[in-house]
Amino acid sequence: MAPPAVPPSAQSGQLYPEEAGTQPLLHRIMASETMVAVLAVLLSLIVGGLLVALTNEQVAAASSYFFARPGDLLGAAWTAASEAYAALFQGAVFNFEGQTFARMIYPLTQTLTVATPLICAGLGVTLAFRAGLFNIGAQGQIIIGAMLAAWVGFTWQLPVGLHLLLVILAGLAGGALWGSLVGLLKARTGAHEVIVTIMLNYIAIYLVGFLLTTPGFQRPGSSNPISPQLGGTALYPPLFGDTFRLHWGFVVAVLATVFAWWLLNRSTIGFELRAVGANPMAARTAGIGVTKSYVVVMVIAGALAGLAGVAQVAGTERVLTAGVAASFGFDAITVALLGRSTPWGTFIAALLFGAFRAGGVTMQTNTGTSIDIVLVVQSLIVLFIAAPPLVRALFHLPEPGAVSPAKTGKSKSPAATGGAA
Amino acid sequence: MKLELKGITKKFGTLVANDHIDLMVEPGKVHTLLGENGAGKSTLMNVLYGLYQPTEGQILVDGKPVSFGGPGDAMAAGIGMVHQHFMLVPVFTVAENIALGNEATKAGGLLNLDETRAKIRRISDEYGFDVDPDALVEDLPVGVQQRAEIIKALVRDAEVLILDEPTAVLTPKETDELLAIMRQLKADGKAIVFISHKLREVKAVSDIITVIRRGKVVGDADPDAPAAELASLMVGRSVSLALEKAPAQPGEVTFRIKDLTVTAANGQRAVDGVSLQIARGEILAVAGVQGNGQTELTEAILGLQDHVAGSITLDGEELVGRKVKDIINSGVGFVPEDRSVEGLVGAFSVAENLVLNRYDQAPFAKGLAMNPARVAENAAQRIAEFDVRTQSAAAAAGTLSGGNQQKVVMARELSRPLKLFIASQPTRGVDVGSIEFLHRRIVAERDHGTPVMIVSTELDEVLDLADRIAVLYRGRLMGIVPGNTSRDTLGLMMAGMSAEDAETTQTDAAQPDAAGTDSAGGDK
Amino acid sequence: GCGAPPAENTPSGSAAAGASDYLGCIVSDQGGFDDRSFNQSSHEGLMKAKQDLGIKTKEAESKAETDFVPNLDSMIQAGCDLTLTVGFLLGDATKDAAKKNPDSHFAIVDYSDPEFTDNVKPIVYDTAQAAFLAGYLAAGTSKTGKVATYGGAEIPTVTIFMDGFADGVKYYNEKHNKKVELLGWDKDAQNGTFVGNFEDQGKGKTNTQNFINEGADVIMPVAGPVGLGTLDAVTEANTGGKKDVKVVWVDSDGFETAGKAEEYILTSVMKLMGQAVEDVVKTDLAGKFDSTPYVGTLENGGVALAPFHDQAKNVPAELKSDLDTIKADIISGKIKVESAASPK
Amino acid sequence: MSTMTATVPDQAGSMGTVRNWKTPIILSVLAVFALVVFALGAPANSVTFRLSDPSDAVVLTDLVLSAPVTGWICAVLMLAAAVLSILEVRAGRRVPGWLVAVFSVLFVVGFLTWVVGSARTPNVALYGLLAGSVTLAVPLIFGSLSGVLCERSGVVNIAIEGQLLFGAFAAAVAGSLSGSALVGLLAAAVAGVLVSLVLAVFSIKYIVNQVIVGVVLNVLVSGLTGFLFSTVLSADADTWNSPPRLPVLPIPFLSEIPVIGPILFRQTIVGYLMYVAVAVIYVGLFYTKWGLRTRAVGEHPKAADTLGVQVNRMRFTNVLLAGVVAGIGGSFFTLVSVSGFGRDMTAGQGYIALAALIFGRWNPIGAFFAALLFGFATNLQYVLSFLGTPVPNEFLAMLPYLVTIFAVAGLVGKSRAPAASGIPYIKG
Ligand SMILES: Nc1ncnc2c1ncn2[C@@H]1O[C@H](COP(=O)(O)OP(=O)(O)OP(=O)(O)O)[C@@H](O)[C@H]1O
Ligand SMILES: Nc1ncnc2c1ncn2[C@@H]1O[C@H](COP(=O)(O)OP(=O)(O)OP(=O)(O)O)[C@@H](O)[C@H]1O
Ligand SMILES: [Mg+2]
Ligand SMILES: [Mg+2]
Repeated sequence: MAPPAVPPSAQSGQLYPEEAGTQPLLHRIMASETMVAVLAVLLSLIVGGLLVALTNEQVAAASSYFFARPGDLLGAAWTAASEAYAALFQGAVFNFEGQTFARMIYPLTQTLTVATPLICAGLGVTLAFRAGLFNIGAQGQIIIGAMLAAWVGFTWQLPVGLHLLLVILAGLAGGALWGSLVGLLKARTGAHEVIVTIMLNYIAIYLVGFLLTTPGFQRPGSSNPISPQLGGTALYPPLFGDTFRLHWGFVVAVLATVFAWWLLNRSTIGFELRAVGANPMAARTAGIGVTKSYVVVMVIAGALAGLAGVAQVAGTERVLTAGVAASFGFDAITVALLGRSTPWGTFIAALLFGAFRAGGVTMQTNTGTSIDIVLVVQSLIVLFIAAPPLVRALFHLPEPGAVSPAKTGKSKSPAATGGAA
Repeated sequence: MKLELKGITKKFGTLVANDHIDLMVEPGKVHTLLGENGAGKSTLMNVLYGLYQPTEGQILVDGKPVSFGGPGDAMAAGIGMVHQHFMLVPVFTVAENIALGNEATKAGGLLNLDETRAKIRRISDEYGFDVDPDALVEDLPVGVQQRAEIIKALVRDAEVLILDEPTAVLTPKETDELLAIMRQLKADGKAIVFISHKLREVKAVSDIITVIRRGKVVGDADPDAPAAELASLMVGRSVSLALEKAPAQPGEVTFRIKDLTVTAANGQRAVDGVSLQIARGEILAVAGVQGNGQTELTEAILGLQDHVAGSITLDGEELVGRKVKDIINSGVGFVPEDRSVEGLVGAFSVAENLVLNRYDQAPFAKGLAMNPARVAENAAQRIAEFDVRTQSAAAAAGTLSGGNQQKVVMARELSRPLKLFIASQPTRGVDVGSIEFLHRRIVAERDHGTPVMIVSTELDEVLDLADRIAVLYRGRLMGIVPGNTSRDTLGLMMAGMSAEDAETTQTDAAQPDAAGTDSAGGDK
Repeated sequence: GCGAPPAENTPSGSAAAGASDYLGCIVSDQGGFDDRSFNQSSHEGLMKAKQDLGIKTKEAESKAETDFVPNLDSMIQAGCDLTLTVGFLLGDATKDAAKKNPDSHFAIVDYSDPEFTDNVKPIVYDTAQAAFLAGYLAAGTSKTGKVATYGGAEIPTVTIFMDGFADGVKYYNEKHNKKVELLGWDKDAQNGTFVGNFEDQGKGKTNTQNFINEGADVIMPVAGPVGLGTLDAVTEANTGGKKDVKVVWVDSDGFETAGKAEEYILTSVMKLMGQAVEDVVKTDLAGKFDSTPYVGTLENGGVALAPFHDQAKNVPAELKSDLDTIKADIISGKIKVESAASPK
Repeated sequence: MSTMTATVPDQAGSMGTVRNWKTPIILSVLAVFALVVFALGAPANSVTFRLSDPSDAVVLTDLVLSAPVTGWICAVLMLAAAVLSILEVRAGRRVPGWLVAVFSVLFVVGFLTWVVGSARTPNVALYGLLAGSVTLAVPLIFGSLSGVLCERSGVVNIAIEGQLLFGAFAAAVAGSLSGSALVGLLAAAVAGVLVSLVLAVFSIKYIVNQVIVGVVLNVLVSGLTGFLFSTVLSADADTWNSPPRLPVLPIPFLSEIPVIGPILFRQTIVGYLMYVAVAVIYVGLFYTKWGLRTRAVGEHPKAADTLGVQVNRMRFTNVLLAGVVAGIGGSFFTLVSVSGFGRDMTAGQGYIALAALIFGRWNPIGAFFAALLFGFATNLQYVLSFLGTPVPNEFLAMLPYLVTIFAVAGLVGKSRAPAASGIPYIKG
């Protein structure tokens, strides 16, 4: 488990910018990264569609008389897959059956709502990646952040504005606390962050489970492990009125992305942690505190994950339960990877995943297609995008430039040079 | 066995590393390849050894064309290679390393290391190697590691032995021993391909010299030709092999090390009771074979070592116990010995690397915010000043050639006011032209009144630059001698003799073995 | 068979014969409709209503708590007449949806809340009553003098089983002056053994083995499918006649639904959710929806002890008659079964 | 002039300190804790450890210990061990492994006696506690062996979870369809290999970051099996999801040995395979040609390449082999542990296996014991929960995770991965 999980592409600049200019436009488009990304998504959707079709009952029925009327089978397969995806789109972007304009764009706001915690937690994972730490612990950090934020939210009575501010701060602090444990253990004892984060996830779940059975957290009059609802002053106001669930947490997530971008690319702290992630030995020699950076980045990463927890308790769910983090902490890892460990990449990846998640719910209710297919499609997208040569080979696309694969993948990537774990 | 290369061409993308090279290697001869850095010597040898597939051309063994799919084929054909960078698994024993790829097995597929041990002993006895088959490679001094490499080739019955810069890591004495071994191998009828930049050795051992420049063979040279002639053949222009520098004008002593002891990670004393001082306007060169405490000494000064006893003062201020950042900010310039591991962040742009230890100071940053414009400005200046060859200031430093990477590090450290300048291997991997330039910059820094400490394993460099020379052996100071001390005396000191003894016995060849240094402490 | 129901959203096909275009909908919690527990029973109830009454249905499985509101929303968008939700976790979402949509009807299983508007009908169960009987039975049939129970999670709908079970054992001890011991749940301290989820059957198995090692020979898992692990452990222990361990199943009649090890199922503590759900649909269809909570009790048959099936031979007649008496006493209020988790 | 270092690839790793006070400090803290809690805080009663079931062929008498006496003995010995470790470090030596091992055993004994002694019923079936620990550890052990095989050859395997899950799924489906548990076992191995194949192709051929592939594979397998579970398996569980079980094959006589008999000799074929796998992989790695090459490829692939070892082929086969191992481990869930597949039924055990692998220092035997420790902590938690301890259930449930953190932070610390693990090998 040596390498920090920095995808090589995250750090290296454009090595061969001049080469692009010499090629015909069509060639450039076909060879571009965007094209690969588009095709990767397409390919994943096709595979997912096949799965949907294969397991569809009508298709199964039609397959029994395939040789008699092959058209039926193909028709049924097409119908199954296309209906599922239409529902997915309808649930994620635009509902063309909606009666009012609000209903029509409701899906898009849902996507943004679901994306909000993904963005925040994804940023946390991204930052840690960039410092060479593989943070599997966003889940636990979200939980602890949500826990503290919720507590401040339902226990204290404070004026509008101040209350929400304190809720947010509590969430940041909770996540930061949980993250800092990882950083401290890694810095002080060299304990492997992968182990520590996995273990802290479990501990967080049990901790919140325990607290929800204690008077301080449990809803009065209830013996269910659920907290009181957060008071109105503690909540993110809705962004577009009560019709939509989208709340100001999304704006906070956008700000968090800007902040993460600035931190990483424009601040001295970012410089330090990128240096530590890319080459800890050189960072140390340059006077950068490597262990300190581990702690700092885990505090920030945890705080960002905690912000995701805030989005949950003060925005979407408005209550604390043991399942408040859903699987955002784990999805955040995939989001960060898909976003190539850059803040805006993570942002976009989170929007995509949010769309899948939001659309998946509609797809399931409308067409009965299990939402698990979304996981399949998502993971295939990440895989294909990570392996451009495979996509190019499948679609017979030209290679970009005249660069041999051996050179593009040369071990000068940070994954190889910064491999001290 | 006769080996012939015909029209070998090897391209990396658009870079032509070898351009239609012809070469003939005959048994009982030492065939030397000469060429500057990046001329394509190692590439050619890697082609010959089956590691790279040639883009064009043919390899003939005893007149028959062969094609090597991998090193396995080359070894089967009787070719052995000792690589420029050792190819030993550090956590394996010598025996395991030698068995690898050529394993003897017992019933059930179990390894039979005894057989390998026996072979190692046999070859050790034959050639006078002193190698313990059961020692862990990472615990061995480089000299011994190298012998293990040679055994590796011999165990496989190599008839052609390729030695790619084998002497770079050896003491003069070890080098002599190696040359003796080469002669013995030659006498046994083996063909040897020898690569080295050290003209003295080349002249001493070669039967044939082929000069390669920019991937092409430019001709053969006579081993008896003067060194300067060989050098100009290599570079393609006349080079001055000596640095012109004015005598030092030492000022007050501002840098003092007293009773410094550094304990390394493995618990050994890497630096053992070293005391020295450097005056302003003076260059002290620290000589010694790699792994004798130089790394720890310089790292201790910069605060990179954790277990340091004794005192290091700069302008009267104690450095021991302070943070690296403090020490850097107090005016210590530091060029680490391995630029790509410690000096640069390969994934960072050249511009970022040029501020790697000043990113948080004015004018590059204000508070937490960095100023990219200033960083870029600084980069443009430094790149021009130090003639760094790069596509742009935004290019990743890792894509630069080794020499240019070195220039980036030197440019960073030399472009701010210094109170002490420490450079380890300042010109390692740098071509002759750039060496001249960097040396002049170092001397200029001295003349500017900065105490300078140069650590180099290259005696030529030490002799070129030093006003005084300190020799380290196993962490202890063997003595500090004048800058014009003879090569032989230095060689003896590097092998563990005190300065006085070395002076008196420098002509005596029969010295106790000097190979026993410890490298484990040095691999930081 | 409920994972992938035939798509119902293609009205072009001739709709099933039925007088009504009444739309009955259901939203599960994370357990999903195949949880062999309350989601499944509720779902089956709705399916039964569909079959018997010819209504249309729509369903949504939640994979995470974040799905609750979107799922409920899509039900409201679909124009459901009655939306059934399952479990306390959906309580807040149901409450809000009901508030915002006063014209739609809602029902929620296993949860009730004083703040519910009057278009929500809670369906809750005083399971402790039936569990009391099971505890008494378990104590009466135990040969080792040790019985055990464990839960999936420490939530009222689980602990209510354990409380009733504990009281039943205690009642048996008092009545017969015995000292049958209950492992896994301390009613007074409200502390016991929980596997922490409703999925990990392996944990259920290991826990059961631990109980058997400690000598327990009647075990009641209150953990949905995790209980299947108990059946596996019991089967292994009993194979070869080394032990004689029995299981008390919960929710449904395990003899019919567990699908294995039926012969070791002593009885089951049943919550007849399917029936209740169907009844709620029926009354709503008849236009008589009311929001008074439905509380399943021994009296109204909402909770019950399942038949002994294969194990009938191991239950002495005297014990059987005891159980009848106790049941009558509970119904009459002569025996009070109390649990902190009982619906109020 | 030219490069002079003998570049050792693990250079980047060594930033350690000379006198490592960490272990002595942790030992001292724990010893003092033991003194206060196990000795001073010991319950006055005695504790009974039952060594055999009354129905066993050989019945051992119960082990009855006095809680205070045991507590004191353990605490004093632990203090002695802590002092010894301080002396060792002061003398510039490392704390010997055996000392830590002895200390750990003492701690566990002391803790067990204290905790059981404080319970409502101070009486526990030790044999069951141990046997259950092994059962819980079986999939972890297979999983971490899979990790060992991959990482030793230089490929990081985060996909253990996916391998286990897919193995479990395939075993259930193939077992159900064929009606044969052995076919299920075989299918599990194939399924594990399939996951491995994707890992290998993407990370070795297409040089995709190995961590990415691993993480994504886990999601993929979870989604795929979840999807098929809800669309196919639940729709007709009798056909698709009612696999036969692997029978327990007790070895006559040996299986009757108290305590260790059931652990070692009353297992299913998967249980026996586990012991075989640990032994074979250990011997294979350290005493065979294959192992030498595997380790070389994981430490210094270029060196191996120069000696004619086909680095990427070696890695490929190892990753596939790891798939077989993890796949078989996955079958434990559906053919042994419980009968039938459930959504995400591996419940993160693949990640725990990863932890065990690191904790076990990339050594098959180390991983084996690390997994056992985890299984023990888990089972202890179960047992304690019904013996009636005052500690809330949730805190008991944290026990295995806390133990792991303590172990990793305190006793293992910076462990050294195979130097080339995670770094793709690209030939020139
Ligand atoms: N794998 C590779 N990919 C791309 N370029 C390479 C590769 N290996 C070598 N080169 C380039 O080929 C040229 C020849 O390199 P080579 O290592 O053969 O030089 P050399 O003569 O051995 O130099 P030195 O004296 O520094 O060892 C250099 O420009 C080098 O950068
Ligand atoms: N990964 C890479 N990507 C792009 N270009 C590369 C890469 N590696 C090497 N190069 C280019 O190959 C050339 C030679 O690099 P190398 O480091 O081998 O130089 P060199 O010949 O040893 O130089 P010097 O003599 O300065 O040491 C340089 O121009 C460098 O930019
Ligand atoms: Mg070079
Ligand atoms: Mg070379």
